[in-house]
Amino acid sequence: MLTDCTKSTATNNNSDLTSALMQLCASRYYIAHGEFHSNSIQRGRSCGYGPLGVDLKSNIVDQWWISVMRSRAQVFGISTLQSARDKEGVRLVDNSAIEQTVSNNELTKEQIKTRLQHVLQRSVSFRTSLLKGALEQFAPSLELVNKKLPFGLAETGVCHGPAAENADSIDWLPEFTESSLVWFCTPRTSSQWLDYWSRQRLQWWRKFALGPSDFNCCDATDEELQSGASRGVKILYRFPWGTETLETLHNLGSTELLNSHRGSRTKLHCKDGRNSVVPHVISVSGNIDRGVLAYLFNSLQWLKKVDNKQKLHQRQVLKLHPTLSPVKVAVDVGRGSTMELRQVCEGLLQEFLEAGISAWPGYLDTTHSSLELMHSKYDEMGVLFTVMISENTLENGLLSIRSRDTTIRETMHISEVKTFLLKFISAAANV
Amino acid sequence: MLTDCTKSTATNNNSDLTSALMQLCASRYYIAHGEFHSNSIQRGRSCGYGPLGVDLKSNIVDQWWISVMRSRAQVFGISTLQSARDKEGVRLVDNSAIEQTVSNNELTKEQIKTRLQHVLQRSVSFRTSLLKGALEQFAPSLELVNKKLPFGLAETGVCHGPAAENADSIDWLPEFTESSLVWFCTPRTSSQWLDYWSRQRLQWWRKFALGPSDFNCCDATDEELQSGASRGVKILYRFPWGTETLETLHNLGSTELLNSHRGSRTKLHCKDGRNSVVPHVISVSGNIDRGVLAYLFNSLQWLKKVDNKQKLHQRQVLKLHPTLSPVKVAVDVGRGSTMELRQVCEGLLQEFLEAGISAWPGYLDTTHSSLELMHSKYDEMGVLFTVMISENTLENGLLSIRSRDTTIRETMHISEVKTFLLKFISAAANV
Amino acid sequence: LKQNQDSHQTRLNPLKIQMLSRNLQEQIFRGLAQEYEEKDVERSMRHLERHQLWGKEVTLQPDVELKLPHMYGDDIDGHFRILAQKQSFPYLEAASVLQQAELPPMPEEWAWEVGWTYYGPNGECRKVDFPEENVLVFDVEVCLSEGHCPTLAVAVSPTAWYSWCSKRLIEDRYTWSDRLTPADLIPLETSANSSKPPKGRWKERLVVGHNVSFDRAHIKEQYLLKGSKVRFLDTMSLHMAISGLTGFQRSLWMASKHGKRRGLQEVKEHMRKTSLRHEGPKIGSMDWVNISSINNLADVHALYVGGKPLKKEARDIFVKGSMLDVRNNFQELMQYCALDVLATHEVFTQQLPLFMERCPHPVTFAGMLEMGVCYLPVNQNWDRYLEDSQSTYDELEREMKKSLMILADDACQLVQDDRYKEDPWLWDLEWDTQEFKQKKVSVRKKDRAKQEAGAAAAAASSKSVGDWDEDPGPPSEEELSRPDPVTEILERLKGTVSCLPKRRQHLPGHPAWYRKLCVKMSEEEAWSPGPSLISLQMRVTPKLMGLTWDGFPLHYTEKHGWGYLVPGRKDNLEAAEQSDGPACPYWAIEKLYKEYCEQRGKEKPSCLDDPVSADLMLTDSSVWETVEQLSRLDDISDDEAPLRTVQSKRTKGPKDMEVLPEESECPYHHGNGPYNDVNIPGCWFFKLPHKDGNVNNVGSPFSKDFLSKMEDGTLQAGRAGTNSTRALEINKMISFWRNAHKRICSQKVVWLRKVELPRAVTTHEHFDEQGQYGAILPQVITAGTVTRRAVEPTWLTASNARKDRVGSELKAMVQVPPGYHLVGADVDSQELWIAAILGEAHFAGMHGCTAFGWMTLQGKKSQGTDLHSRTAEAVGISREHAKVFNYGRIYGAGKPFAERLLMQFNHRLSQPEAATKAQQMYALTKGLRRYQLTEEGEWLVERLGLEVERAEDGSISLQEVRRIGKLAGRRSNNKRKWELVGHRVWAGGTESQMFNKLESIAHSDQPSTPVLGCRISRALEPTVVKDEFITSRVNWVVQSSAVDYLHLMLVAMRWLFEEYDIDGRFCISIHDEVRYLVRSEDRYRAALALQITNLLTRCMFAYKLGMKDLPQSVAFFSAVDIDQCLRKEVTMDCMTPSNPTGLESRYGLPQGEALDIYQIIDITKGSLAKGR
Repeated sequence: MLTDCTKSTATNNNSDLTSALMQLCASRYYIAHGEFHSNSIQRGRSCGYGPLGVDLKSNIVDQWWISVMRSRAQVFGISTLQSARDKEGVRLVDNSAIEQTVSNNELTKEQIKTRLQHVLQRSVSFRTSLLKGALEQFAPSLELVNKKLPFGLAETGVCHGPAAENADSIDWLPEFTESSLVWFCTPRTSSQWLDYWSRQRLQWWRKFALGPSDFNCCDATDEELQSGASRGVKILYRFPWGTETLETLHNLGSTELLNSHRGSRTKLHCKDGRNSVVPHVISVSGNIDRGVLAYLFNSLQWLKKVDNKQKLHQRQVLKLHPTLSPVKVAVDVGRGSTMELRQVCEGLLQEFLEAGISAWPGYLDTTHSSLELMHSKYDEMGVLFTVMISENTLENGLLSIRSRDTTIRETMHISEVKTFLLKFISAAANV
Repeated sequence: MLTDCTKSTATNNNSDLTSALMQLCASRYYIAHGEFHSNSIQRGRSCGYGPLGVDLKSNIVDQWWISVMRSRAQVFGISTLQSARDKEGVRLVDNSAIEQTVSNNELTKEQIKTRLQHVLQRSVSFRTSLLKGALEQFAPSLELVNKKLPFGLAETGVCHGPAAENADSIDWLPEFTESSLVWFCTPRTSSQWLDYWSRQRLQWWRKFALGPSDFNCCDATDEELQSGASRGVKILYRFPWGTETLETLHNLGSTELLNSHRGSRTKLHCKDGRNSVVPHVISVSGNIDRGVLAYLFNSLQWLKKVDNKQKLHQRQVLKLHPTLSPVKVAVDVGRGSTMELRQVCEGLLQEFLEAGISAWPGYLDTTHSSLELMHSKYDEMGVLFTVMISENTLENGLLSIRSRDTTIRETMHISEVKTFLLKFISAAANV
Repeated sequence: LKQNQDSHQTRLNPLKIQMLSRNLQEQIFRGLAQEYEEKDVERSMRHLERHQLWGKEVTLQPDVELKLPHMYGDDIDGHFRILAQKQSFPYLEAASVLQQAELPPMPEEWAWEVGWTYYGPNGECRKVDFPEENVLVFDVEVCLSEGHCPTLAVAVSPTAWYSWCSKRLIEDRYTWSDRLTPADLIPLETSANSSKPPKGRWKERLVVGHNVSFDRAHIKEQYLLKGSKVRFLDTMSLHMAISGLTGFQRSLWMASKHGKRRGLQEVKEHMRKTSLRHEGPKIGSMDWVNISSINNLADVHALYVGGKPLKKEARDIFVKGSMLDVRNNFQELMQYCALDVLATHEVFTQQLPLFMERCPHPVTFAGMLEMGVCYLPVNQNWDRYLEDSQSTYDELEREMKKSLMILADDACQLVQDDRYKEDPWLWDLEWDTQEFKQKKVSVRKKDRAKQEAGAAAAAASSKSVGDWDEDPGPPSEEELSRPDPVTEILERLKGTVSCLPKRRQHLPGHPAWYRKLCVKMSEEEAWSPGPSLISLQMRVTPKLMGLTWDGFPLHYTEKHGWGYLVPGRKDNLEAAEQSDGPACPYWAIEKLYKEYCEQRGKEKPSCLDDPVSADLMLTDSSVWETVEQLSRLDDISDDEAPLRTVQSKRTKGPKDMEVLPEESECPYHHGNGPYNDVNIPGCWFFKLPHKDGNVNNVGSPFSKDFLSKMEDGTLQAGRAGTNSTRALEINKMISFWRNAHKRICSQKVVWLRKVELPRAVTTHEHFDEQGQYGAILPQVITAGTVTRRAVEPTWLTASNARKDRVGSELKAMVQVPPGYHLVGADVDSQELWIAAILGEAHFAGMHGCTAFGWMTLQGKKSQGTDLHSRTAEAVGISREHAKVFNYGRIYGAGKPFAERLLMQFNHRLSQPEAATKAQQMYALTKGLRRYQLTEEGEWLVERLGLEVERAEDGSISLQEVRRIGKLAGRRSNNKRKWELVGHRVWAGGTESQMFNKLESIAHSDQPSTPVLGCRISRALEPTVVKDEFITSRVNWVVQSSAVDYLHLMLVAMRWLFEEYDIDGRFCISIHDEVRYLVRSEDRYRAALALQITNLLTRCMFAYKLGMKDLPQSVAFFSAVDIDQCLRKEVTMDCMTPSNPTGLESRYGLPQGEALDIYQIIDITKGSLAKGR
């Protein structure tokens, strides 16, 4: 009997599930080893990513861009700086200036203070969100669309903070990758656009989910609203330890925009039919790092199975969506791998890479493990297909290809694998 | 009469060329408006990018990844954090802690000093290059390849600094995007690998250039060598104001690697045949922001032309390589644009976007300018093709498509444009 | 009895029912007063007492003081006659001109020109703006492949022919906008680019067509919110009123005329029954076939006109062809269209006198004209709704499919070690895989291939000598310039593809059942990965989901459809050893059931309050459709049952069941079975229950009949994973949109430009320049059923918004333009009241004299004295369920229907239990049959000297009839048959009087509605159909009277709007509900008008039934809704999955007002006059 027990065990033993997944992520090259990294990502911050994590994250970011850029003609990408001389955000000052002050024993208390104040004035601030940069780019961007609304500015990038309240606890400056779409529209349509983007974004998150119903949205409570926002929507993911916000959408009205342009309304005027209006701002900002974790949790499937010896196994499969899956195919060799087999592998791998299919050079690992162990490793990595080259391949070009999702092995000719994979990946993007 | 005078005028009037290009970049959505941004990028630092700049930069980054990842099976991507609690890099401390100290009038000089020292100990450091992160990831990565050499770790990301020597001049913390490949190989082959990668990288830069001869390479002088490096190679671009380094390759030996793992050799041992060795490190690091500027200068072409009224015009064309060009096609309408024409444009644009062809919604701009002005705008943007929808299109489905490089207009059926563009772009990638 | 202080007007009738306030009664009945006979009062009191209704406390309502508008005529009937005549006069006049006209000759050649062309009597033709005559026969044709835009049209007036061609037909363009504007439509009253008639005067004109609402939807001016006075007369509706057929008759008609649908099960059954029943007097009760026809023009034409049949072949070009095909056959198609016009005229000429004769009251004609101009205003939210619903639907469907695909993928893992053999559901799937085939190659070829591969290998090894683990260093420049040996090997290996057969096998390594769910790779374009062909409808799906019924795994057999396996059978275990099919893992099924029982603790008590399944939660008239369907399956209409001794026994299993040596019965589970011909070792097979009776097979456990079973957990997904449960949930959510989206998306919206909107809209402060304003003209067939009820597939059947149904906010998307409001109301329990008042008139001629009537007027939910509570209490079912029974019964459904319904609501009820309950309920309500003896019978009784128990009216019971029959048979020698009984009546039930009245109308020589005197369709008159279709005829009395009710309201409203200058128009009528689109400033006056309309209409009913008074409780609408969109309750926010935040926050629609008569009088000061 086959039981999918993701949810049932999950409720029983949430912390087990969490620790199992974090363990798997570290051992299967998603995140860097170490408590620090696993804690970081669980708190919705960036961590060191391993090769698979890098690809997963960049696949998510790519899909985000595709979805916001391709969905509407009027979305333009921008890129702003992380740091600025500013009074907002996380403010930091240079060590060396202070060191100099401290080490100089001849200074009086007052001199020290003056120097320090001087230093403080030259502090650098790091952005805590991408919103501000986009608002600053609003006026120059008006030219892009000839003052016609609506339009949007999109950006993804690293943000810092928020700085810890308690200065003592700041033992590192948290960083996370934010995705931000700032949408400018007429006041008349702003609440409709908020609905539109909420729906779009939820759909997007769900599109790549194995269990879409774990992604949900709800209205933000008044306390949660960003300053100046009249309404907010949160997109949530149900983690084993509770729901967390993946993305927030706010209808900010025009206050923030006016603030960022020091209230000079005329510069901000846009067309709405025959009228001239100061646009309303919808901000759509997501935490990509938390998104990575959500997809990892969402796609982890635990299957109990009983083997022929009546032993209970637990198979862990990372059923990531084919589009997000960092490795589409692993190339491996059977037992008794000879030089020739390896070269075939190398050739095949090269062919895959050139076609843009991300492939895993499993044959490089020369430790001989059982087939079962190998498959469970690839299942844990979320590898879609495993191609096995064997002695047989040298004779007739036939290889075996195993699917992660069905665990079934098919025989295929070496000349047809690439086409199959390309077709599979591009077709799976639409499912 | 048509004269290509890029070079001739360029040598006469370098600063003119520079300011013209910077002007064009700002007005054609490559970089953000303002002296600050144009200065930044000229000094090899990140600046605020406009929509076209974002795309150009990300196209360059994508090509970089493709070239290092697809070239060899043994390159793995990683991602490390920008900041850490560390003694290296740009060190910064929290404003607020110092502010508290300064504002507290009851403290004695000594107390202030102690407090400040305390604060300094909790300083955060920002990375100035990606090398260190990669070296730290070496040991965990060994598992990936079962301790087999060679292999590489690749990363692109924002770095900061270097901090200005003179504390007074630090009016912002400079940032730039680095591309880094750290290659681990046997000491035996390290110098061969340095040569190999130098050749590879130069070829790569030249591949997308309009004038490849402006890209060159030379050996680094001893002073320029990074600490611990036995040899270095620089890839240079000849800017109007002189040559600048785009990318540096260093053979770092094993010192840095040992340092970063506090000398525990055993963890670092790799296989070289039957021997066990501590690998040598080749670091290949490029400045993407400067690369963006190099390609912009490289592809700007000034053409003089005389119109039918015998007036002299100067046509500026940004002949970016089709692969790098941020906008492949602009969709625009002729005069008397009706609702229906716009709908056709919208449909066509959607089709392009869905096929992954980056397209410009020119029809959104409702100010009617002359055809000539429109084309020169698109030429300055480096748009490969301009598709014009007219009344005619509604009747028989025919539209006109103009090429940036030939300025010739062809008639084409609306159902065939997408395929044509896809073919053109993919074929141009191999040129 | 509570007394109201201010009671100088309060009047109670002798039965303590509060009547109209004195002032109203006097104004309406012109001083006539109701008179009461002592004995009638007494009889009524006794009747009420018997049903425990006498002496209940009643609360009084405040009196209503209102000055009614001046009324015409001698009495209220006269008033309505005059109103209707005034309203329909110009149209009726035009109609009679047309009827008598000799049409001019049809043109030989049609003009190829955009817009209208006029063809004069002398063959001249010229371009005109539009036909100007007062009456036209009109027909539009649409090339369906090009969307909704009209393609061509033909019209004829008594003096000339006209043709119209669209721009899209004449001009060939690559694209056309898909948005319709008035400019794309056919003008009938205005010139191009104008929305005003010449000289600014709209003329009263009449357009005649067959199914003319379709043609109307293509006429430009009809989309204007105000103005047009054109009215439409539908020859299809006229036909329905004269000779229409019931739905069932239509299938019979088809069978008899065309021999089509011979295979239709029900038709066959009916044929068998009728031939059986009429073995006695041989009267061909299929006579009606010859005096009616189905609705299409060709058949209608054949019926009324006769002669050569119409040719309809050309129609196919419009249906299937392209615009090019239309162009190529232009003359021929014009001709076709013109011939239809001609035929319509011929039909109309015959119909008009027939219709006037059969529906003589002028209100009927006037009401039908008004019904023909429905108008639904919409705005930009319509598009948004379509988009939202579709995308929500798509997303949910994708999610559902994805979960199903995951289930299929996961099931594949059972291949390993043959674990599927132990799965309670999947053991009997096809698990075999295929051998991977290679071409048979000759040894020589094989050798060559081997050599090639060998060479490749050699090439490889020659290159690399070193250790694999050694860093070889980078390739030298030399190596880079040479072809890479690695690719060389690969290329060579690729060459071996020639050893494979040309065609690739389809997933040979996967189990056969899975293979069937996947698209073949070779089928190029549309390939999609994984088991993408899976759907809920497939047989494998319930098994993959692990569905259980009361804890037992579902199982499918060809013969019995879906059922389930109950473990514990022992008698066929040995046989299992020998069979070679897949073996049933009965131990796994046992384990499954054990787990289920443990989880449940103990058996859930049979639940009485299952939610009513969606298809029964319908408006009254759609219950009728269900009833009609179900009652068709009744063996014999139940009133015959007692006379014949055919006692329907519990349905026996199929014959071969008895072949089995011993009948194995399951000791612990009762259900539909076991069917022991399904010989699965260790298990009994039970069928899933079917709504139409257990003999029927269930084709899919996901049909909407099982939705309620899923909700109550009887049917659930057995596997622990979320995928199955979620799929079930989604199936429920998308059911509405899946069924309705085609109809909804094809609603034709015409968007209006600013100049085409009334100034009241464009100058309103909420007018939005960027917004869109338009209208949908629902294609209502004004008299589409035999009861003359209107028919329309989308709006008239739309259910109300439900939280878990995508797109069910449909109705609320009808939204007013700024400056307007929708004013409307539901007639409170319309049909119950009509039925009740008929019964009352029949019984004692006063309001509230029958138990049924009393409950309708005075019954209270709180006291349990209303009809539904009473039934619920009597039978022990929920009130909601009781409602369905009550309506069903009143519509004429019999006991078998009730039985089936009972079992459907509670599948754990056994057949005998259900039968008892049904019996009980019918005895209580409808009562028992009693019989009047014939003369012969009376003679016999006297001759035999029998003591017979008689009721007041002299009727005797069935037992008595049988006794007399027996005695008569015993005493008389000859085998003579005695005609003992004649007239039959109902007695003893709360509704007996009502049924007696309905039946007496249905059985009368010329059944006609009691109020407006409309006769029943010729195809249902007793002279033709004898005793057939009784259910339909009984039902017709109430339903058709309800139509009279509606027509009366429409006429009265039109009168009040005109009389008091209320700026508004008729919008739509959905069954017992009317809506008007009214200028906001006039909305309260319109509300008052609506209340007065209801008052007058009810009084008209009472008056025509001989009562000169009306109970206060029904005089006014309990509430008039003043709202900005169409919805059931003004407070409903219509949240659905596609409208998750509700109407108010998503569409900015505030709640409307629901005002009772007192509030309205308060606001309007009781005056309809403008400018209070």
